[in-house]
Amino acid sequence: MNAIVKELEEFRTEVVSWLQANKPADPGFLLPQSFMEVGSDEQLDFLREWQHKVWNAGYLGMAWPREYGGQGVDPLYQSIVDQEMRRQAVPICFNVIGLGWAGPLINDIGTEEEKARYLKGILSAEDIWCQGFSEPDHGSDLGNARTRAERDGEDYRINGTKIWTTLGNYAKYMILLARTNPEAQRKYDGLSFFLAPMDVDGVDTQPIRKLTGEYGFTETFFTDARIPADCLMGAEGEGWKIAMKTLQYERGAEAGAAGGLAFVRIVIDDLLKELSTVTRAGQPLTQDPLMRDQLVQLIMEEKAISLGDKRAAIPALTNDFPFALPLSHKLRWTEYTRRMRQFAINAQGGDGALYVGDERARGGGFWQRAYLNSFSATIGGGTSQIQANIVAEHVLGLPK
Amino acid sequence: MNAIVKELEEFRTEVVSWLQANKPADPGFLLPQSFMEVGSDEQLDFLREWQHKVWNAGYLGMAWPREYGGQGVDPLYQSIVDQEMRRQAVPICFNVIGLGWAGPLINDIGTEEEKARYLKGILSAEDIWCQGFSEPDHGSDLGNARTRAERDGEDYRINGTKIWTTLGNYAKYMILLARTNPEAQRKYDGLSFFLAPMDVDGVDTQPIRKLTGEYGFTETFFTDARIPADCLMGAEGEGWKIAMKTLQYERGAEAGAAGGLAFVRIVIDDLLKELSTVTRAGQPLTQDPLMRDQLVQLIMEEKAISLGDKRAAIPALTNDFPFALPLSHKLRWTEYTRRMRQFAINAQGGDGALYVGDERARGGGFWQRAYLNSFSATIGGGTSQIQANIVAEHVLGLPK
Amino acid sequence: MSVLGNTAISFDDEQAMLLEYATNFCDAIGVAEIRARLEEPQPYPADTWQQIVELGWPGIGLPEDLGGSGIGISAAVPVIESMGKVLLGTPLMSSLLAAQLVLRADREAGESVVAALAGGAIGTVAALESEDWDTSAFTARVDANGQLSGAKRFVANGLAAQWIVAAVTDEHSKPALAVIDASRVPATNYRELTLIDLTQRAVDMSLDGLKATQVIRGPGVEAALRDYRLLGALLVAADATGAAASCLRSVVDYLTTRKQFDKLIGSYQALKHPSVEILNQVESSRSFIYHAATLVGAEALDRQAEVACRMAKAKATDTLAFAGDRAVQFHGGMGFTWDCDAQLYIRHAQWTQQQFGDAQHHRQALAPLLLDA
Amino acid sequence: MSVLGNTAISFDDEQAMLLEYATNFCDAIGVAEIRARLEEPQPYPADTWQQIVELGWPGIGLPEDLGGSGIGISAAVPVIESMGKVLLGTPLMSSLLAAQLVLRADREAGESVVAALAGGAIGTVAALESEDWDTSAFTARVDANGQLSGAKRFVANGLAAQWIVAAVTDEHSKPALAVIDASRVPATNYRELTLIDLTQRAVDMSLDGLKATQVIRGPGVEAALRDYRLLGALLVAADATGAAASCLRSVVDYLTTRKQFDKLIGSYQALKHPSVEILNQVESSRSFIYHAATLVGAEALDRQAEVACRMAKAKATDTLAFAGDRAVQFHGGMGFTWDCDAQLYIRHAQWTQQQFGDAQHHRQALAPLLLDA
Repeated sequence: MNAIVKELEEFRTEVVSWLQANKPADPGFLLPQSFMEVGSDEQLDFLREWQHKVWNAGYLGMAWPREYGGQGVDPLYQSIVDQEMRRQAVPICFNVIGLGWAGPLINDIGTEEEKARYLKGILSAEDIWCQGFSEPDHGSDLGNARTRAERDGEDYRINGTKIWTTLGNYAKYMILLARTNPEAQRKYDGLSFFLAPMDVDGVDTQPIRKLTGEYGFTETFFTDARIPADCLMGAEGEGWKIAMKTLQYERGAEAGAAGGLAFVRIVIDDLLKELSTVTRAGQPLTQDPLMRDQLVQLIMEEKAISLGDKRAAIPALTNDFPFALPLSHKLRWTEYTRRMRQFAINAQGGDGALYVGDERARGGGFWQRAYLNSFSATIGGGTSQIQANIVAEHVLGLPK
Repeated sequence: MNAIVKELEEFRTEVVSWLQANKPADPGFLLPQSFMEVGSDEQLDFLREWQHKVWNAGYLGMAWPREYGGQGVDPLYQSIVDQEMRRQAVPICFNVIGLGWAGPLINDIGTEEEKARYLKGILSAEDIWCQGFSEPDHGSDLGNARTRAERDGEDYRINGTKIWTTLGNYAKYMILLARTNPEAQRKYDGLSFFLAPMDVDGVDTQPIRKLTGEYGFTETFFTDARIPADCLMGAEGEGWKIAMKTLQYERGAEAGAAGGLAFVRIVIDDLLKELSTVTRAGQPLTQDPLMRDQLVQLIMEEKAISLGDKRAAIPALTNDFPFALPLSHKLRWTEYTRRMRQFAINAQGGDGALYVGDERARGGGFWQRAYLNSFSATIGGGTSQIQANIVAEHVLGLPK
Repeated sequence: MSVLGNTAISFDDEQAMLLEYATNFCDAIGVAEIRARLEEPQPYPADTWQQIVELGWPGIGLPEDLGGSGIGISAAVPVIESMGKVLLGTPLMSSLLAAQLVLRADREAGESVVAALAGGAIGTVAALESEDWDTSAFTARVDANGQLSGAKRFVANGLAAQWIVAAVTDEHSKPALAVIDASRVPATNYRELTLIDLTQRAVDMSLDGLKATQVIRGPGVEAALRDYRLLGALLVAADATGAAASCLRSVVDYLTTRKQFDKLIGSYQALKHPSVEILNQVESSRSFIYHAATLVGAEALDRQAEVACRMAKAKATDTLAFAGDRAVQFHGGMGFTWDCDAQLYIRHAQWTQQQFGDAQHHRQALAPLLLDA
Repeated sequence: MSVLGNTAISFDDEQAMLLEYATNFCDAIGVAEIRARLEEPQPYPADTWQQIVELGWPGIGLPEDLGGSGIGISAAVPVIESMGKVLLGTPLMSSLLAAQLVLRADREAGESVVAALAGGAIGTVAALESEDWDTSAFTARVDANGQLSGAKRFVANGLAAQWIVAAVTDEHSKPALAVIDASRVPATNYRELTLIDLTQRAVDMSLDGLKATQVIRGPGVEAALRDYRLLGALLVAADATGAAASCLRSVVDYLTTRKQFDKLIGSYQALKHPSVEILNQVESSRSFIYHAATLVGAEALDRQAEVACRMAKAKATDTLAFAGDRAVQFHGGMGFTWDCDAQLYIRHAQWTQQQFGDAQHHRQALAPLLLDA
């Protein structure tokens, strides 16, 4: 074993020990499985404390520069931490828009001053960030954003409404896509990108109650809100380009993100564990031939996605339909997830009618809530219908 | 029991006896299940003889006037015959375009001369009819038909190509939709309807081989073919209206059709019978829990369609989504049929790989051929995709 | 004989009038009224039950001499379907089923409770003891003195019910029905459930320390329990069919008003064709429930009626599950919110699936009826 | 440990070169050449087999000292997948499987037939005796003198084969392999099958009166038959994956050229989205076959390899069945004709489904492996 491999192995051991020693006890309320599910102050406080602890231990933003709160080491270290956080099933690092969108962007194209001002607060969870891209009337149609940003002396004056602002009621900053030039020939060229403070006059957030009954998003109203002109990232008109750039960080620490566990993956093993105690017709459910067949199908579907992730890294096995695997991943995973969770409710028999809050609900109503929440992924970030269009057009070359 | 009911009962008994006494013996080759499947001379000769026999016995065109070969009785009698022909599983009355399209149309709006010229030959199977609506480049888009009919003295001169001409190579007459006025403002207004003879110069038919390997359709080429001007039905420009009118006769004898069994319905009972001798994992296939569940689902699907046909006649139970049942019937039945037949192949195990012509193929390869033929119904007469549009727009009021 | 068996549907003018009346009655309440009460103790307007009693609906399927309406239990199908359309979670279904259970088990012995239910007392049945729908032997017990023990789960309208009919095993190890006067049940015997479907109410319930007002025993009990389960399946199917039809309406309304990329989203086949699929499934469900309604009567349900009830349940709740799921998806971001009605349907779908067994449960019961005949 | 188990895929440069070579080799033949031979005795060009022999492909998975290529049997996956793309129904698959069966049963005893197959003699296996894939006890028999009796069904390339390896029961009621020299089999022992898939050839075959050139017995036979079935499932899955990918190409070609109502039909979501579904299924199938290829080697297949082979078969042939069915439908009237390639795919789908068990068969075998561990 060469020295680097050995060092990484040792590092992994150290991380596992730390996580095992520091994994928080069950707080007695259901924890969010993603940053979009933070619906109460107690959840927020819990997650803020956890992220701060992870960062304090040196396990967050490891590849970011030391002077801005990082460790200045190779992103491989962060990837190891992220893997182990998933494996040890610790809570999420919830400041996702900061860690995975705004932070890496600032690291990439921000000024020194911006780096100094924003990065450490992102990692420590002191400064919560949110995203202002979607608008009420143009859900899937980002390029049509209508929120206006008008230059007025040393400020921009913002007017308009953003929706699906995750953590909007807790956030200090927003990455904001707004229209500076309504006359631009191509609608995309009229957009600009801002690092906007939320604590200015004229910014109001209205919590949105989700179909789960919980909160987690806001609608954000801008009414002549004034933000300093230096909040502009890049130049006017570059908003679309920069917004698209933020998407690349999704691929994790090695693409520039700070790292941290962004969401809890719910996998088939979780389902099998849950169903191991369910009976059907007096027998263990997992002995029912029809249930077995459905479980085998779900296992195969999840395994196919996992295998696809591996195969995607082998050029000789992906040149048949290039980009099919990465471009279809969201569609496949989110649709699989939705169906798996729906099945999980049904398979519970009578217990499937219970919900979060019932003391006898299996897993505290975990699957019921997870099914309802699954639509955030089949709708958000481009609905499954739009994802299918993207695959059809970009992989198969079918016409628009 | 009142007198009419009693008479009808007696008539039914008489029909059943006749059918049982006269049902032809198995000819040793697979018989067509619909008129679109007549692919060989031996099949044609067989079916022609059978139809002639049925007509001779007074069981075809019963509601048509006596002077034109009918019996002049209430259509109820014909409906009874049709029901019993299906029940007794006798061969089809294959001259379907004559019996169900051209004939009733001529009866409805034809002149006395036309009735005298055409009707009897339709019933006796002496004159075979075909339909010339579809064209190669506008399969689903009938209104765009390009075949030209130009008035030239006492004739029309026809130029163009029709496709999917069932029995085209055997037919004496075609009901033809052709464009008399290419300048009409609405494309539909430029179409006219003809009862066109096939045995004139300039009409050529080219057999089309189906995916089953058999024949049954032709492509029909018109090259300066001249047909007498009195072949025009109605007036010039009324072609679309008349073509639409022909569709109403589909509802059977009571809507004006001559009657007769137009196609063999393949139903779930046929499948259950076939599968009763198949083994899977050493057990009867019908004892396999997964197969049982799939069979139950198919039975339910077929039963739902049957029940829907009954419910469609009860206004109080259909005013919720008016016309949902009749407008969706084709889509539902043909798609069900396709899946049921596909299942039938699979369920046969190794035998599913055999085909018509193999002496050990189950039912002579019946199911394999039936599956491949099922696409004539999911594609022809408006593809399933177009049928779904029709239901969406006309029942649910969704936009085009 | 075809495996499809009986395919009759009959629906006379009287039933048509009842359907029309029930539709209008429920429409006048409307989904918005229900939505306003999701987190209230009672999920329907205060005066609704009294109106239902005045309409005589609790007497459906009960003999006139016991205060019943004299019309058959099949009349419950149009009424419950109409209620399903507005997600009206009144105790009518549980009351009707409690009365049918007692009536079919032993008409004579059950007279007084049937009469009370026919007159508008709220009733329910306590049958399940676990998440498994199939348990046919009850661990809950009644002794020779009517003293009860054990526990029951998923008792619909448990808190509202005045009469609870519990299925138990008696001192001879035979199934029996314990009729419990709720006014004598301590509050601590109930545990109200938190349901995914807020239009419904249910409890888990301990029978320990309770005494039955009356115990119905005898050979009729087992057959009555079977009929109860089948009629329960049918009525839930009717409810789900109504809900699925409304759910489809809400989807269609959205698809014909919402624009995206400058087009009404209803013009996209990706939304249009699945909407047609929902419609086709609703139509199938509706055919099944009215077919089953044609076959159920006062007598013990025969094989054809059993097939019909099970098919109705197997189809209708899957239909609502599909419709609710697609309704959330097709409403896009809006569908993900509490304020969109899609959440009501997707949640109600989970409830109806779990009542009286899901689609697979019934298909498994149908297999021998259809394939081993 | 996750129920997903091993999820490795490895593919080295040598394999990549083989895949590229095989793809080019098959593309150079093309579907049109196959179509022209559907009704000929041999469904592939006259010189193709000789070229395959020269490339050494019949030696894949066989030891070098027996004339084999020295590369593992997993290399058959890219080759067979490439052949599947153009529906090239050569005897390569049946030859490879016959050699694997003999080699795994008893290398020493099987040396001469393995060497013959490695050198390009055409081989096949006669295992099935009915439509049921599951029969593991053979009614066909061999006696102590090598005299055979009984009958076999669905023997791939039976007429072309020079060596037929028949799975039989020996005089001690143990499974054995009878190696049959086809040059000594009377023509009347074969009955050529009329297959739905005209790119393939197969026979039913009587063993009566035949004498085995050699009988392989012993403990290795049963395990070898198991590996033969699993490797067979994998290779058919590879074939089906290639065919499904080509089928999708043909659909895409049509959707990007055919207009209806003045629009390219590929712009309709009703055709677009199911095409994406085909793609996703093809991608899954491909992941499964190369995962299985990663796990199969010269040793007896272990549990993870068994899971991988069965998943590959369960997915890939359903994928082709779906792709073929949609290809006919999406080609509209054209798809209903003999001249449209869609018929080739939909027919090949029925063949691949029936080889080595369909999806349900394999899922049923997977259930205990995955759920009862």
